[in-house]
This record gives sequence, C-alpha cells and structure tokens, in this order.
Amino acid sequence: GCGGNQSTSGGGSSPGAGGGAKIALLLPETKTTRYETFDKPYFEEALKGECSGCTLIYNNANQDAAKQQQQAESAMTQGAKVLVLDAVDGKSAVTIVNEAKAKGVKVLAYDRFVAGADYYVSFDNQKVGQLQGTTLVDILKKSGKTSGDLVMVNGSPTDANAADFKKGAHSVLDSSGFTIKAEYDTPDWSPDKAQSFMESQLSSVKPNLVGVYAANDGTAGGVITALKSGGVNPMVPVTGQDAELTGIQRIVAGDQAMTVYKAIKPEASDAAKNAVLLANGKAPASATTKDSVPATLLTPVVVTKTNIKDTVVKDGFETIPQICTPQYADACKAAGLQ
Amino acid sequence: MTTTSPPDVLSMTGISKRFGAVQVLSDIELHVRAGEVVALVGDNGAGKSTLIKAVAGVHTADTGHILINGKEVHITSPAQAQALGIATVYQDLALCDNLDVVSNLFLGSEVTRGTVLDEVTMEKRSWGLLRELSAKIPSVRIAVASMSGGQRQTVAIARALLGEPHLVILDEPTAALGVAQTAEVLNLIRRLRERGLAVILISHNMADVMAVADRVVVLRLGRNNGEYRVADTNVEQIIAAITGAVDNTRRPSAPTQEGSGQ
Amino acid sequence: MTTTSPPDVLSMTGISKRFGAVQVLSDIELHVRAGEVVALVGDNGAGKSTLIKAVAGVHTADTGHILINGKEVHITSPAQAQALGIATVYQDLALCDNLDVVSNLFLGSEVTRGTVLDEVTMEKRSWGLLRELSAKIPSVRIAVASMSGGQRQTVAIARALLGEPHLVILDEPTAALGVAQTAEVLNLIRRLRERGLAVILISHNMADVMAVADRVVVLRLGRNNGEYRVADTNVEQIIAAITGAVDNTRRPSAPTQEGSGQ
Amino acid sequence: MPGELPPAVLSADLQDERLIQEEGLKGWVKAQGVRLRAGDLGSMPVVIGLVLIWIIFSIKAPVFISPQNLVNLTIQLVPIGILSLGIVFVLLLGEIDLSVGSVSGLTAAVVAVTFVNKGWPMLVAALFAVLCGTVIGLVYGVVFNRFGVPSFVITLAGLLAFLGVQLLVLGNEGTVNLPFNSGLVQFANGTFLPSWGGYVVALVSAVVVLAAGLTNNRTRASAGLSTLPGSIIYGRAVLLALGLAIVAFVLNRDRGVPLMFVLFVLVVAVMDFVIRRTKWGRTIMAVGGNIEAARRSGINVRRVYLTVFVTCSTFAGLGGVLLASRLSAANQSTGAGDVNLNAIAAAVIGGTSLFGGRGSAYSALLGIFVIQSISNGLDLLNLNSAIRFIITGLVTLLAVIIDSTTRRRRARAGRA
Amino acid sequence: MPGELPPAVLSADLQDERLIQEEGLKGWVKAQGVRLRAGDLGSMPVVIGLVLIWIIFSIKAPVFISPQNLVNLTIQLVPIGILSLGIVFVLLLGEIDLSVGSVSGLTAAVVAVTFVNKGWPMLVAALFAVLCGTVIGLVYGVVFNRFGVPSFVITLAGLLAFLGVQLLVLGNEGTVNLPFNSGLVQFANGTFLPSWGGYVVALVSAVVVLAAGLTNNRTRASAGLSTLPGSIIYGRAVLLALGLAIVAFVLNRDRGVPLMFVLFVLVVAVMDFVIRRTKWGRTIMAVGGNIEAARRSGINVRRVYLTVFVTCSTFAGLGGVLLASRLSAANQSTGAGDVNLNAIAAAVIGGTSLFGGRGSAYSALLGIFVIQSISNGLDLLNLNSAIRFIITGLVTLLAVIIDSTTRRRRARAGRA
Ligand SMILES: Nc1ncnc2c1ncn2[C@@H]1O[C@H](COP(=O)(O)OP(=O)(O)OP(=O)(O)O)[C@@H](O)[C@H]1O
Ligand SMILES: Nc1ncnc2c1ncn2[C@@H]1O[C@H](COP(=O)(O)OP(=O)(O)OP(=O)(O)O)[C@@H](O)[C@H]1O
Ligand SMILES: [Mg+2]
Ligand SMILES: [Mg+2]
Repeated sequence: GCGGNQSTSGGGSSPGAGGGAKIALLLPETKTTRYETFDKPYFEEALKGECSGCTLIYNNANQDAAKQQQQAESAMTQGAKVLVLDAVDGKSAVTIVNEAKAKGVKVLAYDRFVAGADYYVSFDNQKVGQLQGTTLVDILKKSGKTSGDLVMVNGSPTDANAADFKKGAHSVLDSSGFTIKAEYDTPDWSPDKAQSFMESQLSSVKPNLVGVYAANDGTAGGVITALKSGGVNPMVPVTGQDAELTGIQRIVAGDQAMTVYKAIKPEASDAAKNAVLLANGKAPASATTKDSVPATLLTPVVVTKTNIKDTVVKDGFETIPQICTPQYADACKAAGLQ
Repeated sequence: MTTTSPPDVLSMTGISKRFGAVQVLSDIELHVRAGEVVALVGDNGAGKSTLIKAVAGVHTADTGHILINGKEVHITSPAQAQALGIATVYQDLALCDNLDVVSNLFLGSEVTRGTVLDEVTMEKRSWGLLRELSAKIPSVRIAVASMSGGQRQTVAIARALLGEPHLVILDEPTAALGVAQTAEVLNLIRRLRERGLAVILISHNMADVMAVADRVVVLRLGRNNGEYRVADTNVEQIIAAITGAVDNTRRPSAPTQEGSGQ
Repeated sequence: MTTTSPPDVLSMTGISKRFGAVQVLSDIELHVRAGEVVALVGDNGAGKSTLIKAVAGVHTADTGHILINGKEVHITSPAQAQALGIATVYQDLALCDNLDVVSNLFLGSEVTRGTVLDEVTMEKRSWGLLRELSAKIPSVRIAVASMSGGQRQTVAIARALLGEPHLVILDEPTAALGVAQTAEVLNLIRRLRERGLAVILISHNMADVMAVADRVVVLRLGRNNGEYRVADTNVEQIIAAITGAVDNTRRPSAPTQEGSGQ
Repeated sequence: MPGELPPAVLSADLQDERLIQEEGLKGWVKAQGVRLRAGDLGSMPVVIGLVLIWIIFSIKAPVFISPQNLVNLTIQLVPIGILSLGIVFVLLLGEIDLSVGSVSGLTAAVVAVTFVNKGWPMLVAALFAVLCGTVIGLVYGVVFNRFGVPSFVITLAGLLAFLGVQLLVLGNEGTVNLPFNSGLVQFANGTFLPSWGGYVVALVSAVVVLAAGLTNNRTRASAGLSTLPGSIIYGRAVLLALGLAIVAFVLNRDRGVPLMFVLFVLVVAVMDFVIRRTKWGRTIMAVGGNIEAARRSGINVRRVYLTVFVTCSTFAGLGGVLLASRLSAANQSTGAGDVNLNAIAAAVIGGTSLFGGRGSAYSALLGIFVIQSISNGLDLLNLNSAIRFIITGLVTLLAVIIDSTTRRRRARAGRA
Repeated sequence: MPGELPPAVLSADLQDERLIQEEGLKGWVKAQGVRLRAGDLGSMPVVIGLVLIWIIFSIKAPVFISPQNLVNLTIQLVPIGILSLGIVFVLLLGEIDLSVGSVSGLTAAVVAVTFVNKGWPMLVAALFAVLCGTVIGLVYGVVFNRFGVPSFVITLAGLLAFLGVQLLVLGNEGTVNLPFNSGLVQFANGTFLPSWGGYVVALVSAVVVLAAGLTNNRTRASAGLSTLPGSIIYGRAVLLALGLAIVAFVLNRDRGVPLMFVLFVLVVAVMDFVIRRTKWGRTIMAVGGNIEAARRSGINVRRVYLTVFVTCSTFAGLGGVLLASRLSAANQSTGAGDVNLNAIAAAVIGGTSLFGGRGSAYSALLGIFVIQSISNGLDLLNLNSAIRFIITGLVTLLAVIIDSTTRRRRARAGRA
C-alpha cells in the first residue's frame, strides 16, 4: 500500500487542467557548467510555460549514484509525479526506475539513457565522441596531414559517460591512420591533471604531435595551457565538448579547434513538455525509440570558429559581449564576431 | 593567625572545589608572607596540588577568594598567574617531551636577538642553571622525553628560577631527585627566602619540610587540618595531623568566622 | 661475591647501553637472589631505570648477559618478561590515562566470565588491593588522568601485586607517596621477601633503603660503583659511593674477569 | 563530630567521606544535573544537535518528518553507517583508515561480478566480498606491524590501489546491475519488519536492559558494592521500550521498520558491548590511550593493531555489499566521492576522538544520523548546489558546536 | 685513574664523562654512522625513497630524467607544494585542515574573476585572493578557540561551504580563463632564471650557509660551547653549492630553472627557519608537543592556534592563485579532486607527524616531490587507469617504507 501514501503526502497533486503536479529534476554533477547554468533554468522556464501550476523539485547528485538514488527517493517522498532524471550512471539508475515504478511515478530519462524509463530525451553520448573524433581527423586531413601522433585525454575513469565518449572517439580515431601515442583517463575530469599529463607527454610526443583529443572543454583548457607553455607552435588542433564560454573563447582565439554544442534549450523544453504530459497521465508522442523507450533524440552540433554565430550565439546560449571580452576583442573581429 | 603590617603575598580563604561527585576541597584557608617558606603537607589525594593549581591558574576554584599582596584577583590562566609574579613547579612537571632541555627551560620566555632565537645564550645559561642544581645531564640538546625522572624534575625546577617571581610554588620538587640534588634544591629554597620571596613547598618528606619550612599547613581529605610553626612542633605531631590521628578540622557548621586580620 | 647453591633469580653481567652519543651503561653487573631485597641506588641519570628496563623487556641492552634462575634469556618484550615471572613498577608509572583505576589495575590480566569482563569481581578486588596499600582514592571508576600523583603511584604498585611473580622490580615506588602509604609499601616489600621473592628496589630515600634492603648496589654515571650489605654499612658510606667521593669503579681495563659462581 | 557517617553501613565503593552521597532516584537525577553542568554528558549534546537539525528541517520542509521520509532516512544511512562503525575501531586506536571508500567500492564490485556475472550463489558471493575486506585488513595490519608505516600512508596507498582493483574487477562494462528482485537488493530496499515486529523489538530490548540492570545490581550487592536504585533501572527500561515503540509506530505508518536498519542498530549495540565489556575492547582502549603503557602491561600490541585493521576493513567489505545492494548495482564510482570522508566524519561528529582512546560505537550511529539527516533534509529543499554546499557545511558545524562546547566545559572543569 | 679526561679543556656542553667524544671530521663522520645505524636520520630515508622512485622511473621511461621533464616536474609540484607547506603548520599543532583544496579553489576563482571579469590590476587581484585565504583562516581560528570544535569538523564544514562559495563566485560561466600572456600565467608557466641565474643562486646559498655556520661557531666558542670542525662547515657549503649547480646545469639544458620553483624552495627554507629559530615556531612545536605544558608555560595557546590556522589558509590562498596561474584558468573543479588529500599526504610522506610536535617545513618539499614524481612518471608510462591507480598506491607505500623502517628502528633504540 505505497501508492496510497503517495497522494496524501503529495498534497493536491491530482492531474488536471491547473496541473499542480510536482516534477523533479535530478541532475548529476556540478563540476561542469552546463547543468546548473543552463539545464536547470531552461527546464524551469519551459515547465512554467507548459504548466503554470506545476512545482519543480530540484537536486544535484555531485557525481554520486547513491546520492542520486536518495534524491530520487526524497523527490518521491515530496510527491513528485515525474522524475526527470539525468543519471549519474545510466546503467545503475535502473534501480531508480524500479523504485519509481513501484510507486507509480514516471521517469523521463534526460540526457543519459536509462533502461525502462517512460521517455527519453537526449543527445547520444557515443555520437559526441564520434563527432569529436571525426572533426579532429577532418581538420588534420584538411591541413594535409595523414599520419602523425595523437594524444587522447579522456574523461574521468570513474564516470560511466566518459566511457561512452571514449568509445565513440576510438571508433573513429583507431582507424584514421593516425597513431594514438598516449592515452589518459583524467581523474575527476580535472583540468590540472590533464595539464600535467600533457606536459609530461610532451617531452616524448612533441616532434610528431599533430592533434589532441580532449574529452571536454575543461580538459582541453589544461591541455592547451600545457601545449602553449611547452612551446608547441603552431598550435595543434584540440577537441572539446560542452561549448563552455571559455572553450568558445579559445576557439575564437584559435587555440582550440572545436567543441561539441549540445543545444540544451530544446532538450530542456522537450523534456519539460513531455514531463508534463507524463504527469497528466498521457503518453507523449514520439518519432523514435531507443531500446523500446519512446524518445526525442537531438543531434549534437560541432562548433568551430566558422559557425559560432550560427550555433551558440544564435541560440542565446552565449552572447557576443560575453565571448568578446576585451582580451578576445581582436580575435573576435578577425573571426567576424562583432 | 599571623597579622603583620605588609599584606600577605598570598592569602586564600574559603576555597572549595568539586570534581564530579567528589568534593576535593572544602573551605580551605592558606596564607603566605614574603620571606616565608610554608610547607603544605597532607596525605595522597588530600588536595594539595588542586589547591595550588587554583593559584597557578591551571583551574579555578568553585568558591573562595584569592588575594595577592592584599588585592583580590581572579586567576584564570597560567599566563595571568605568571604576570602576577607566581612561578610554579608542577608535580607532573609539564614539560614538552618533543623539545630539548634548552627549549623547555626557556619556553615562554625565550631569549631572542631581533626575532631570532638566541640559542647560544640560552644554551650557555642552561648549563649554568643546571650546574647550580648539580644536575647530571650529559647533553642539553636531547629531547626531554629521553631524560631520567630526576633529570626531568631538575629541568622543571630550573624553569622556575628564570623569571622574577614574588611567590614560588614547588609541588613535590624533590620527589625524584638524588641526594645531592635534593640538598641543592633545599639550599635554593633557603636562598629564595633570603631574597624575600614567598615559597610554598609541597612535600611528603618530613625531614625536608622540617629543614626548610617556617610553617606547616596540613590538609586532610580536602579540609584544613591544622597549622604548625616548625619551631614549635615536631614530626610526630605533623604526621598525626596528616593521618587524622589529631583532628583540627573546622567543620562546615561554622562557615567563615575565623578570618584573621580584617 | 655471593655464591650459594640455588642460582640467582636474576644475574646480569657486562650490560652496556648507548643512546646516541651517550654511553648510559658500561659493563654493569647485578645479582639478586630469592628472598633478597636489593636496593639499586645512584645519582639522577646514573642509569638505574635504564638497567631495569633491560630486565623488564622495555628495551634491550647493547651487550651483556641476563640469566634468570641460572638460564640465559633474551628479553625482547614486556610480555616475555612477565611470562618469566618479572613484575615491574616503572618510575613513569605507565598507566593508561583514559582508563579508570579498575581497568588500569587489571590491564593485561582482566578477570572474565566467558568472554565478558567481570567488572564486579575486578572492582571488588581493586578496593581490596588499594585498602591494603591504604590508598586514599575516593572512586575507582574515575579515569586515572584525574588522580593525584600519589594515587597514580599506588595504582601502579597495586598492579604488580596481581600476578605471581618471582622477581619484583620497584623503580622509586614511594617517590610520590604519603607517609602512611610509604610505610605500607615498605611493609609490602618485607612481605614479598618473606614469601621468598626477589626484589629490586630503586630509591633515593636512604632511610627507606636502610629499612628494607639486604644489599645496596651503587651505580654512578653508568658504572658499578660498589656494593654493600646493609648490615655492614651506613648511610654516609653509601652516599659517598653515590656522589663519587669513594670510587669503587671497575675500569674497562679488566673486562669480565670477576664472574662469580661458575 | 557532626556530619560523620558510620562507614560500616556503606558499600565498599562509597566509603570515602569526600564523596557527595546522593540517595535514590532524586539523588540520581541531581547527580545527572551536576554532570550536565560539568559538561560530562556522553553523547547527549550530539543528540541535542541532531534534534535541532530535525526541528529546523521539519519547519522548512514538513515532509521531512513524514513516516515515508523517515523510513527512507533509516535505510539510506545504513551502508555508510557500517563503514563508519569500522572507522570507530581504527580511531579508537588513534589510527586512521582513508580507504574504507575504495575497499567498499571493491567489495561492491566483487559481489556484483561474482553474483551476477559468475552466477555464484548470493550468500557465497556476499561472504566472499566481505572476506576480501578482511584480507585487505590483514594486509594493512601486517604492513603496519612489519614496517611501522603510518596508517595514513598505508591506507592512502590502499585507497588508490583498491580503486584500481575495483576498476579491474568491473572490467569494461563499468556497471554491473544486481537483479532488482534478488535477495540482496530486496534486503536493502524492500524488507521491513511486520507491523508487530517493531513492538516486539522494543519489548525485547527493554527486557534485556532490565535483566542486565537487575543482574548487575544483584552481583554488585553480593560483592558489597553500591547499586543503582530500582526506580532508575525500571524507569530506564520503560523509557527505552516507550521510545522504541514510538519509533516503530511512526515507521509503521509507512512501510514499517526496515530490517536492515534494525540489524545495523543491533550490530552497533553489539560492538558497543564488545568495546566496553570484552577483553579485546579494553585492550583497544588501552592501546589507543597509551600504547607504551599497554605494551608494558604485556598486551600484544601488534595483535591489537592487526585485529582492528581487520575489523575495520571487514566492516568496509560489508558496507560495500550493502552499497551495491542499496543501489542494486556496482559501478566505478561506488565508494568514491565523499563516501570515505563521510564515514570518518560520522565517527568524529558522533564524538569519537581522532587521537585515540576516546569514543564509542554509538558515535557511528549518531554521526551518520546527523550527516544523513542534513543530506536528506537538503534534498527536500530544492537548493542549487552552491547554496547546498554552503548550508551543508554550516549545519554540520552547528551540529557539533553544542557537543564541543560542553566537552570544552568538561575540560575546563578539570576532566581531561 | 686511566681514561679520565681533564675537564677544564672541554667546552661547557662536553664535560659529562659519559659523552662519547669524537674529534674533528673523522669523529663527525663516525657520529653520523652511529646516527644512521640508530635510525636517527631526519629526512634522509625519504630522500632515499625518492631516489629509488627516480631510478625505477628512469629505467622504465628514460625521458623521465630528461631536462625537459625535470623542468616540468619542478613547475608542476609548486602549487600543491605551497598548500602542503601550510598543512605542515597545522599538523605540527596536531590539528588538521581538510579544506585547503576548497580554499585554494575559492581563491583561484576570486583571482580569476577579479582580474579578468572585474579588470582589477593583477597584483591587487592576487593579493586580494590570498587575503581571502587569510580571512578564512581567521574564521577557523576563532571558531576553534571559541567553541573548541575539532579542527577536523571545522575544516570539513569549510571544505563544503567554501566549495559552495567557489561555485557562487564563478557564477554562471563556470570557467574563467586567465589570459595566457598575463603576468600570473607567465610566472607560473614561462618564467625561468637566466642560465647564469641558477649558478648565482647556488653560490649565494652556499655563502649564506657558510656564513651562518662560521658565525654560529664563533658565538658558540666565545660562549664556551663546543663548535663544529671547520672542515665540516666548509664541506657542507661546498657540497650544497655543487648540488645546486648540478641542478641548475641540468635544468638549463632545457628552459632553465623555473622562477616559481626557486621561490617555492626559498619559501620552504624561510619557513623552516621560522619554525626552528623563531619564538613563534618554538611555540608551535611546544603546543603541538604538549598543549598543557605550553599553556602552563604562559604561552597564549589560543593565539598560536589562530595564527597557525591563518598561516595555513593563507598558504592555501596563495596556492589557489598559483593553481589558477598554472592552468591559466579557474573553474569549478579547481582545488577539488585529490588536491586536498595530496597536500596532506605530501606533508605526512615527507615525515611530519599527524600527532603534532614533530616535522619540518622541508617535509612539504620532499613529500610533494615524491607524489609529483610518481604522478609525472606514470604519466609517461601510458598505463590504463586501473593499473595506474594500483601502481600509484604501491609506489607511494614504497617511498615511505624505508623512512618508517628507520624511524621504527629509532623508536626501538629508545628515542621516543
Ligand atoms: N581533574 C580532576 N578530576 C577529578 N578528580 C580530580 C581531578 N584532579 C584531582 N582530582 C581528585 O582530587 C583529589 C585531590 O587531588 P590532588 O592532586 O590535589 O591531591 P594531592 O594532595 O596533590 O595528592 P598527592 O600527594 O598524591 O599529590 C584526588 O582524589 C583526585 O582524584
Ligand atoms: N631513550 C633514551 N634516549 C636517550 N637517552 C636516554 C634514554 N633513556 C635514558 N637516557 C639517558 O640515560 C641516562 C640514564 O637514565 P636513567 O633513566 O636510567 O637514569 P636513572 O638512574 O633512572 O635516574 P633517576 O634517578 O633520575 O631516575 C640519562 O642521562 C638519560 O638522559
Ligand atoms: Mg599532588
Ligand atoms: Mg630512574
């Protein structure tokens, strides 16, 4: 008799015109900018638009799957009708889905796939890795290089998603004709660890180094500082991910080759829309499925110097004044960002 | 009992102290004048150390008044007691085991040149002080952790000679000392008296007490149990008071009627 | 010098010990028979505690032989010394400050029923032991950290009475004790002798030494400096040996020619 | 003389005339008052801190004290609580174990891989995992005793090394899910006492406490020692029964009393007994208080270190199994993050000293209650992470301030 | 009597006849031999461990001892080394600071935001950031003194709270880049002594050591105390000059001696002097050794705690500025991860005791050299992370085992 307690403690969560349902947004970590800077406010905004009476329950699990489980339990205790779950570990988050199911709570897997969820809204993580790899190879080929040494600076060894990026990137780079001379799983995604690693490697790989795969913009920052202070000139292409402001600035300045932009606004709005549907007991319509879960799959976009304006700036993800601080004014001008 | 024109260096009245369920001190009275050596004696656990710790600022009594040179004081820290001119040699020595002899001797009153410790001067003065107490310490640069019991005690006593105190409290200073060292400490106490200092000596050794003290104050089970002038008494009488064979206790029925002087 | 048919309970020869640059013990010899109280005396830092710690297993000597009941032993830990029937009261007491009196008394030899500590029996026996030493301890359930110096020493001595030792070593056992407690400890030593135990007593108090010891062994600056039968000597003679006024030292020129017995 | 008591009628432990005699229940209450003013209160102040936290949270989010949330709370705190219990032992020795997180992560991986991938029987897999913890503790103990490396460094090395082993065990898959209906997962998430079960536990506990109290009084009396007034012994048992019954009643309004929680509390109680009332426990306290004194008492100090490291790591192993059961999965981050720090912090917050020789098994229970209450309470407040971190820090400090202030008062009152 | 020395010719500190007199250089060397056998060697054993690690790594990856890599190493270790230096002070008191990571993260954020976003002058921004650290230390000290909360708990609370503040300061952007050509970044990454600079440093150091030794001898002699043989004083200075010159020579074969490293070593040397030769340092040692004895000596114990917490947090603040300069960015993970643990571990590995009263500023330098050498060496070996973690753990243990074994031998030899 768990469902019974639910409605009483939930307090007027009867689905109806006015809504009033509680929807929980459970995000995984704080060490990258996107979650609290973009996902949460976008989602909140979209939710307001979809259902003015709905309340948002929000929590962030700091990269701890067990903590996320507890936060899910708390959300359900507070009477959440839908969990919008960006899992710390998509695989083990099945537990949360099971617990939710037992209580009649719906789960919308957000950003990271969780088997058994009621809906899935995301970018594909492996795809991200592939995009990074492909772009890197393309840039190199374009500059006439077909062989040479690459260094891979992956994400955290204790982060399941990092493994996806890595897998995706390998699927491209392994067969690209370039040699992966050194590879590193950056503990905690720590930029300074990435920097130290790159510095150390530089002593041996510098002569033949043609490019660096960095899993996200943070590690890319560390790598680039190492390359610069190690006297790598001209700069070799370095990848990134998340379209962090600083990443974009480095792209403008020509230090970083690319980043992967995951348009968070549409992702968040889509999640909010479908969450409200789920809360009202309706089945969201979907064009695709992933592992038989109805899904909205968005495509990540590669951002290079040439398309900053058409991607992050256009979406309002970052503004030109934000990017073009005095320090980057000249580079911006050169890149046509005014 | 003793009323003279200059106020007592130390005058304690009505001192009580309770630890948990044990009443360690009940309404204790103690007076010491300048140029006087008062021996504080009593059985183990009679409360001697607890009493003098209240003067030294190690802990505060629950009730009672402490007057230094006739002025009431509330001593809440050892630093304050030292500022009042009270130097104390504790029964448990209170040395820093990780530091060497020189550092321990000068702890809290280091000699410096500018901001830098003047180790040479301190080492030289240490040797002087220790020789004065005829200490048998092979090196002053060894941590006191590895000193013998008597050597540690000598270091603790030498500490008390450093400042310019008015009142010196010695809690069983000769317990661990050899024959020669004990004699030196007794000499030292006499010299302190000659310099006009007030001295409180706690000791279980009646021979030592009779040799240097002017007056003997006996505690028994946390109460005053008599006071004797050494000139007018003998060891048997004092031991009788210590062991309770003689009962001079002022019972709580008459709380504080006997404030001598004013 | 003393040769009888049963071997000495303890027989130490050629014991040397160096700490860093200090030669603390040089070629020391010490023998104790059953039913004999040997006083080990010497100035501060003479090496008395270091010597008996080598017997108690606290540390090992650099050179030398230790025979217990005629059998050579290598004592490397206090547990081993205890197994050999050696009970020791250390000068620094070695109590666990965070534990109460009962726990300290029975530490290492707790009374249990099944696997559970029998606190009631231990508490009862504690009171018995402490009364025997006429200790003035108000409660045995207080941590020894808050005991007075004499109370702590009494606890340490009471510990030594628990086992069934053949050799009891007392390192300045009465230093912090009151008059009555000292008398009890001296009585205790006499009773131990009557029970046929061997006793080593370290003390700076010549009166106590003369009162209970059979023989006095003098150390000076880490060397043997004479040995006296109490019956044939007086305090002045012993003090002369302690302070070096008399030099009985066997100089290293003649290393070990005087092995008595075999 | 007036005021002298005839000593013959007094118990052997009450004969000193300086003892302030209080009689019967009234005297006992008065004595408690003195202890309170002297700051000598055991775990009381942390409990006050905990109650304060509860009050604050239930004002800010009334759902905090809903039966459902309380049931969640009691389940959530168990795995780290078990780690913390192991930590208590190490801290009592004055040592530290930085690796309980990694070790639990490793054993979580081991139980998941052996049970799910290798198909071992559940109990065998769990036992094997716990045993891995035991073996690790053995290694720590041997290295500590053999080389005298500070436990900080040994367990730091262990923290790193066993994290590596955990990754190796998990292999490429990274995450291994335990079947949701397996016994382990059910035990950790869905097993509750029947509604009468809680009351039975309450009753049994009270009876045990009562019987122990009465027996103790009897043996003490026959040994001529003082006894506690009967009113206190009965009163204590009744209060305990009542308290536990209330807990059971509240939790029964939701799913019931979680079996895992009951067992956790039981283990804590048993460990408390072991520490206070067995020879081994006494020995631990002695070594933690003064290792040299312990050694001179003939205690085999090395064996104590060895057994304590083994105990701690075994609890870490058990905690790992529970972590996996709770999450119904083991992954690379199981046991990582702040698991380790929280386990140590719980013991310290609960009042166990980092310097050895002072503390109790209950500090693990109390401390983890504090930590988990804060975490759970903040989960209900929808804060963004920056604010959440700040509040967690401040509330943690608050919880301990009351305790520390009274402890300090005790130190001032002269009790070292 | 044979063997008796006439005491009149001896210095005041050499008159005890039990002292084993060694004369001149030969005697000094012999005395060192005794110290070595007795395990009384100061930092020597850790140095041996470090050399071992270096040998192993340079066999496995010869590039490890290439000038380029050594230059990297000397740069990489500085920021955490600075944190560790602060930790040494806290450890000397027997306390702990769990929050140097967070605090450094916060000050990194502060310097980045004020310098880049607010456009403050570089030095003002850096100074302000360091000052933030100082203020945090003040708060710690006041809470510690006022409430007596264990430093473990205070700094745990700080760890959480200042992480939150760091996130707040960074705001929405999350990461703030420092311009690569700004003075801070250049200082931390691209500023080297001119090639003659290293040799000058070597010479100056040697002259300072020589002058100090000679002056000391002179004052000691005039005070009637023993002196060191001149050969030792000169020899020591020459060896130092030679050693430093070799370091300079090797590093000059790459970019040169990093200015930041030189300053770090200088700060360590100054702090060592402060700890050993000033009143404040002596007081810290005393409080760390026996707080009650220190208090009874009239030392203002509270002030010591306050100043030490301030010192530690100020170094943490400085470390944070360097972290930001090194990375040429501040972000949410600056100071997170294992920064904190590494800073503490460095101090402990270098030989500073967790229990207070024993250690030296040099332990921060040595310890961070060990940790960073392991990390840097493994960076060169391209291991997968599981293996990497395992090896890091094992090598860390190895580095300390030699040290601990000799320390233990010393303990056995009777030195407490
Ligand atoms: N901090 C404390 N907490 C509890 N009891 C204490 C504390 N300090 C002292 N006591 C108790 O107070 C009593 C008196 O102790 P005190 O040290 O003053 O005795 P003393 O007269 O100096 O004895 P001794 O001759 O043995 O040194 C003892 O019973 C002791 O147990
Ligand atoms: N662990 C140690 N390290 C270095 N020196 C030590 C150590 N232990 C003792 N010593 C030195 O050995 C000498 C003898 O010490 P010991 O304690 O044996 O003297 P003692 O005869 O017992 O003196 P006391 O009468 O003062 O107790 C002293 O000079 C002491 O400094
Ligand atoms: Mg005393
Ligand atoms: Mg001695």
